[in-house]
Amino acid sequence: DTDTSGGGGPVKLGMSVSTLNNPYFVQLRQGAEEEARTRGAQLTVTDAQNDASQQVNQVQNFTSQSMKAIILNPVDSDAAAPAVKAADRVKIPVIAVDRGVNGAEVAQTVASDNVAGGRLAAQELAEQMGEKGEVAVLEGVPGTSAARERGQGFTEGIKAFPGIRVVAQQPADFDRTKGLDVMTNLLQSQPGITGVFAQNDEMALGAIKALGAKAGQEVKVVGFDGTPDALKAVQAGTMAATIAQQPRLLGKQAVQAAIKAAGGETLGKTVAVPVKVVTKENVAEFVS
Amino acid sequence: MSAETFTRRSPAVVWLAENGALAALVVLAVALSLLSSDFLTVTNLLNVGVQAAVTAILAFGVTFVIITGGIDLSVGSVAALSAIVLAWSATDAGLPWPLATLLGLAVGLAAGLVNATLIAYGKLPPFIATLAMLGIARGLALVISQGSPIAMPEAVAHLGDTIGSYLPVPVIVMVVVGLITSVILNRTYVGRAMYAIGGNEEAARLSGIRVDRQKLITYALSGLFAAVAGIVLASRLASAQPQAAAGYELDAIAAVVIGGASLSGGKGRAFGTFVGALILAVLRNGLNLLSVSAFWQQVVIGVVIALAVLLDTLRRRTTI
Amino acid sequence: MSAETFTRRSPAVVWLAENGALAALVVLAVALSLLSSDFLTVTNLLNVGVQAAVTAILAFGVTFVIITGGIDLSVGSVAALSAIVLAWSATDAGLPWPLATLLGLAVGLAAGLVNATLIAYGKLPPFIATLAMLGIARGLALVISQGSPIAMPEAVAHLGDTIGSYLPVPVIVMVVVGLITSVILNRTYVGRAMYAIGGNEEAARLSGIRVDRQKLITYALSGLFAAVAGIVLASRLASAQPQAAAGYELDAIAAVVIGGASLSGGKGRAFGTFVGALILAVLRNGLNLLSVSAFWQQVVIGVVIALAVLLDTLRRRTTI
Amino acid sequence: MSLVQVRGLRKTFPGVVALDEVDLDLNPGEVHVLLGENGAGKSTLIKMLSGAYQPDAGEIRVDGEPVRVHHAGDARRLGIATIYQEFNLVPELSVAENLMLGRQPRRFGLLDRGRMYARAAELLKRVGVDVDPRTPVGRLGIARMQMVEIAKALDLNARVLIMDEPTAVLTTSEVERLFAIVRQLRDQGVAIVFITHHLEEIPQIGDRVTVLRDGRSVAEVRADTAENELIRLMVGRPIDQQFPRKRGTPGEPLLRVRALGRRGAFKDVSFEVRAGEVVGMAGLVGAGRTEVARAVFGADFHDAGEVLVEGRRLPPGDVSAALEAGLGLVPEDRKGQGLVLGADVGENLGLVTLGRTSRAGFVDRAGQRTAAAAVAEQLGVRMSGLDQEVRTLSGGNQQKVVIGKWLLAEARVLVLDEPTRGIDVGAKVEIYQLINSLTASGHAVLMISSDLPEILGMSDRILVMARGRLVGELTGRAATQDAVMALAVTEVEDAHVR
Ligand SMILES: Nc1ncnc2c1ncn2[C@@H]1O[C@H](COP(=O)(O)OP(=O)(O)OP(=O)(O)O)[C@@H](O)[C@H]1O
Ligand SMILES: Nc1ncnc2c1ncn2[C@@H]1O[C@H](COP(=O)(O)OP(=O)(O)OP(=O)(O)O)[C@@H](O)[C@H]1O
Ligand SMILES: [Mg+2]
Ligand SMILES: [Mg+2]
Repeated sequence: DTDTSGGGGPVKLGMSVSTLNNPYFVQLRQGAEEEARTRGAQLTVTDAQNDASQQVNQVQNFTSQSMKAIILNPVDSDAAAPAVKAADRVKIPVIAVDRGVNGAEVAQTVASDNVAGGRLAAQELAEQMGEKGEVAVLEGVPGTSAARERGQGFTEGIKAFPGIRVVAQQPADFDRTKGLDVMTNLLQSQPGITGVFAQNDEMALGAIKALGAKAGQEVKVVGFDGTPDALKAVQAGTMAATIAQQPRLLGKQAVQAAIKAAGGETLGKTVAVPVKVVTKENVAEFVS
Repeated sequence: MSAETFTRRSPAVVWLAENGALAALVVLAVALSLLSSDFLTVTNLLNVGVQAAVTAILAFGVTFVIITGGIDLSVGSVAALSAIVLAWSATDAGLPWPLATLLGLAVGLAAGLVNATLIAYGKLPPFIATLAMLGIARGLALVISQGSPIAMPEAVAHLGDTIGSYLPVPVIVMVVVGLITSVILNRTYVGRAMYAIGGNEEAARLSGIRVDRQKLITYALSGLFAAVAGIVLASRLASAQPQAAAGYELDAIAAVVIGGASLSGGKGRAFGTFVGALILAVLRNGLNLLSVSAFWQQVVIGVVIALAVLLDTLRRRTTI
Repeated sequence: MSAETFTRRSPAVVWLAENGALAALVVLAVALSLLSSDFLTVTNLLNVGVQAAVTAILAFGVTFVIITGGIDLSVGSVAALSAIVLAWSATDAGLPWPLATLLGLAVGLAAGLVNATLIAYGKLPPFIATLAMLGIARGLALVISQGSPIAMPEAVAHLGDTIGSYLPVPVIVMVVVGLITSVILNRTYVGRAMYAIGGNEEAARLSGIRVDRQKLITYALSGLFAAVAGIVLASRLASAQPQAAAGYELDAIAAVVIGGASLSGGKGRAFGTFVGALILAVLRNGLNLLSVSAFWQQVVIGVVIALAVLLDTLRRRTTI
Repeated sequence: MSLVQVRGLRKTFPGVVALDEVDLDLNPGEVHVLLGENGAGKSTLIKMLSGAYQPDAGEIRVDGEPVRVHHAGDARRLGIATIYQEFNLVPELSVAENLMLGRQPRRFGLLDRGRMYARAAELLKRVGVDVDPRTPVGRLGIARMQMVEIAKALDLNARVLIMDEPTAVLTTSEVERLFAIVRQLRDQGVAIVFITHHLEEIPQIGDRVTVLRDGRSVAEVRADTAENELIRLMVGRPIDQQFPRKRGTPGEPLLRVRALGRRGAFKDVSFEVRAGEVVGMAGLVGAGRTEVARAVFGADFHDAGEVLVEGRRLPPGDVSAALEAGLGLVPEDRKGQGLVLGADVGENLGLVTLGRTSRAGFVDRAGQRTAAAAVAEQLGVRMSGLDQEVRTLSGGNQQKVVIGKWLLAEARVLVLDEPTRGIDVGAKVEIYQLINSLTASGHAVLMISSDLPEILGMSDRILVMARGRLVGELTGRAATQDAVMALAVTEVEDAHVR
């Protein structure tokens, strides 16, 4: 089926976000939408609700809407391949954002490396703990790539510090309430904990709630994503640090790349949006 | 005919219907206190109480619905929506918190009434009507909050606090709501009508019970309780999350059924539901204390739920 | 006597029971093709078909269960587990793919049999038994895969392909499974027994139907179909995901009920279920085409599901 | 030697000894009547022959061989077919499929609908029911359901045919047809167990009678034994008068029904019932009496005419209004519409008064309990206590509970649809006396019944319906069996057909 919007109109872009249940991706979308508005592109955003197959469906639907380019924020790097191939068949360029795609060629990957982020988190936490003590890890939804990669990065990173022992790893499903409950329970079995790594800010904020006065004092909590609430917590000193992925920037650059690709330009394989460690010192730069 | 034996039995049945679940809870608690020295401490038990609160409050509301032979899948979403509306109207719309709270509760009530109208007058199967509401309420919560959490007004957030060091407000709320539920079910016309409708809707109708009106009340109560649960949940976090309580409906229903209610209606008790909710909370708490791996936790939860109810059914069969 | 009035009426009822949903689907499709020029294109309709496939296959299995008056919440997890087992045994354990596939299907069958045993012999409420299996199967999928996706064997992954440019394999599988379902329900002893059990279990038993044995078969079929759905799903993604099909059970049940089945048992049809699954897929597809904002989508889906079934019930009431 | 021998059979339910030391002999070509009060254990006994229950002690011999009947399949293999007291039909399934449930004809393992419908048509013809085999059973009147049950049992060509109160819901004409079938089977050498509470049927159809009392077999006598003797055996005391109707002078009309009608069910039905009066309503099955009764009570809508209670017009299809006006309905389907089976006796008795005795939304439990206890006492409900689950009461006692519900509610006008269906002579007389005391205290009673002697014996006036229309009224001398039947079969334009 051929172009229905007519070449003259605004560039039609489709964007499938892995989930909007999480402020981080909400910001990603906002960044993208702002950029699209300034560039006068017509951006359609769908929510895959963390369901890889629903994401494939959405990309298919984009193809039948004859989008000029598709921005894909994979639910899962491996499972995204068929979606990309589907777009390929009808010659629509795909930009991967925040997560790469395994087993298929995309025009460009705009990402900030989760594994690297995990390592940074390990480093920062270790330093703030004085390179010794007991750490608890709050894991995301088991089986999701974010949980996997951040966990992997952290485990690698923490190895460098023999003084630090990971005494508990429990799932809190990226959810603030669960973060609160699980942390509360862990405090019973592991009262000696002096450090917490939460695989996203939501869980970190829950953990901080559970720690109460201890948060930021005896116990250091490091989160991931750099959501507004988290930045506030860092400012307040209750959160030791968060790994800011600058989701807005990710969204912005993804749209720029998409517009270029739609125009037929060939792009560099990857654009790495740096992950930054946000601490009390530099938090000011991030709160806009 | 040996009449007196009957009188001896019938309370026994009642006792079992509740206490199959209670027995399971006791077994579970004993096992955990043997496995982990941290389980049987005052603080930890209080934690369990707090963690059971939200599910329990939701489940109390669902108990009404299940007794009438219906089902309510929307409670989780409605809880989130109510909390969001409260936080939003207090923060962004700048309403005074008491008004905002009333608004939040009203939203829950309204959602329940919509469910009931679709079911009683639209003749939709409860499963469908409340499944629709599950999507609608969640969607509205996201729309209003634009997908980001909203801070709860200070005054309300105290619902999440602990008075002194041994009196968590969520537990108090849970107990109060539980008592209210028990009174409604056992002592009020509305409650007795629920049992009659669940037991035999036609007979109830022919006995002059206004079935449709009663259903309206039933689902309204469920919605209202969901709102309370949502507000307590948000208060614990001091922030209302658009995704809060996602999937809690299954926990709530499970609590009710573990508590001895039957999804075909006519049976169910506040106390049983309470025990059911505790079983789930104790289980999750225990798994954390024993730091069971993330992957295995779901398996264990599944197995224990099955065993808990199995214990109940087996006892009932062997005794009768 | 009024015999002939019945003959005139009862086929009409049957017709409506199915076509209330069908009507809703038509209305929906017409509306969408007016709203979006992209909807009524061959490729898009094929997409819809593919996107409906997995839900439909799951729903066909659930149809059996619901007709007997039961419910199966475990199908989503079982689908994921089967696919993981297949991929794992083919990749890590190095089994030849045909064997691996058989193993995957066997797992689904086994899960169904466990459900049935708990229900028929353990006398667990289906809701609880299958809720437990929901957790267990998901957990095992995670344990086996260690939480990471596993690549599907090439040969099997073709199940996700499109033959030529107009023959998607998932659609073929869906149609075949649907026909099998229809034959089982209408023409086989097992199928008729399902209706009898759902309609009046005691009557079925006293008429010499081995109720327990039939339930065993029913849930086994549901598990087997879930395995098929899981394998098709994984093939579409060329990789088996431990988190695949999470929450699909509600979609599947919704499809069955939208299709005119009653959760109290005794009613339900393969065709109705098929239509139900299509309604859900068309809806999601349409919302994407119309680029409805993600937050509003859930609201719209909820509203449309309610309306679809409402249309059905209203028609039925006005006609009879 | 007898075909089936039952020796020392015992069955207990939690807390009840339903049967103890029961013997029974069934011979080919013989109709063996089981007689006993409600709750005597008749159904329990036959349920152990049919595999529905397992005995706790004693043995069952077929052809002299001791057998264990674990489930319906075993019974079928032994050639035992059973018509249960409770309906065992699947409402959603067609008549044909119900007739052959679990034995549907198949070709290549696939259901053969053609053959199924053909066979069903034959069976229905044999029992003289004209209904399309494809009709969902749920849409039949209760009497036709019973005929379907009978046809279902016939299809098994059993050597032993057990019938638990098959005539309870039938009108004279169907009973005649049934008896013809039974005699025919008997002559073919089938052994038949026949349970009934209609004593007059025993000499007509029976050969031998086994009397059960409180779960024990107290006597085996010939079927031509005098009624009073049978009564004495089953109840333990003689009953002097079976229809103790005391007629008073009727007062002012309490219930007025004017030109009532609903398309497809009944047409311009007009009558009135006066205070202190019992008006009987007779007719063949499917005459539409139940529909009329339900419409009068507001359980169904009517689209023509009006219903007035003490001069006040009732809104159509509004039960609560009818109730407040002082109307009460005892439905023909006790289990399906009269009782909450899972609830206890007290709950069921108090169901109607639950609302009006509540204060500020709170129910008056103590008050309800004492009131219920009083009524249960007055009706002599056979129970262990108010907290016994109604499900476990015997049929007769369940009916007493349904009636008691309305006594508690002090309804001034009672509509009784088949009030003594499945109730033993003793209990029947109690209910008749109840009706007497009600009318004596100024209540009005409309009694639908398919039991002609009852209609004749108990009513002051008799209305006769046929094909959804009121075809006549009979009083005093004019009211005879023949007169009623003559009216019941009058040819009128059928109000059922739309
Ligand atoms: N499932 C059960 N659980 C407990 N008690 C039961 C059960 N079924 C029957 N009973 C008791 O067993 C006794 C015999 O019941 P049964 O139904 O055999 O009487 P019946 O002679 O058939 O009475 P009817 O003439 O009213 O049918 C009664 O006291 C009844 O309450
Ligand atoms: N649920 C129903 N739907 C449609 N028609 C029905 C239904 N129930 C009964 N009928 C038909 O309506 C007519 C009246 O049936 P019904 O059994 O109520 O008559 P009745 O005079 O009350 O018979 P009974 O002697 O059983 O009380 C019959 O033709 C019957 O087949
Ligand atoms: Mg009986
Ligand atoms: Mg009738």
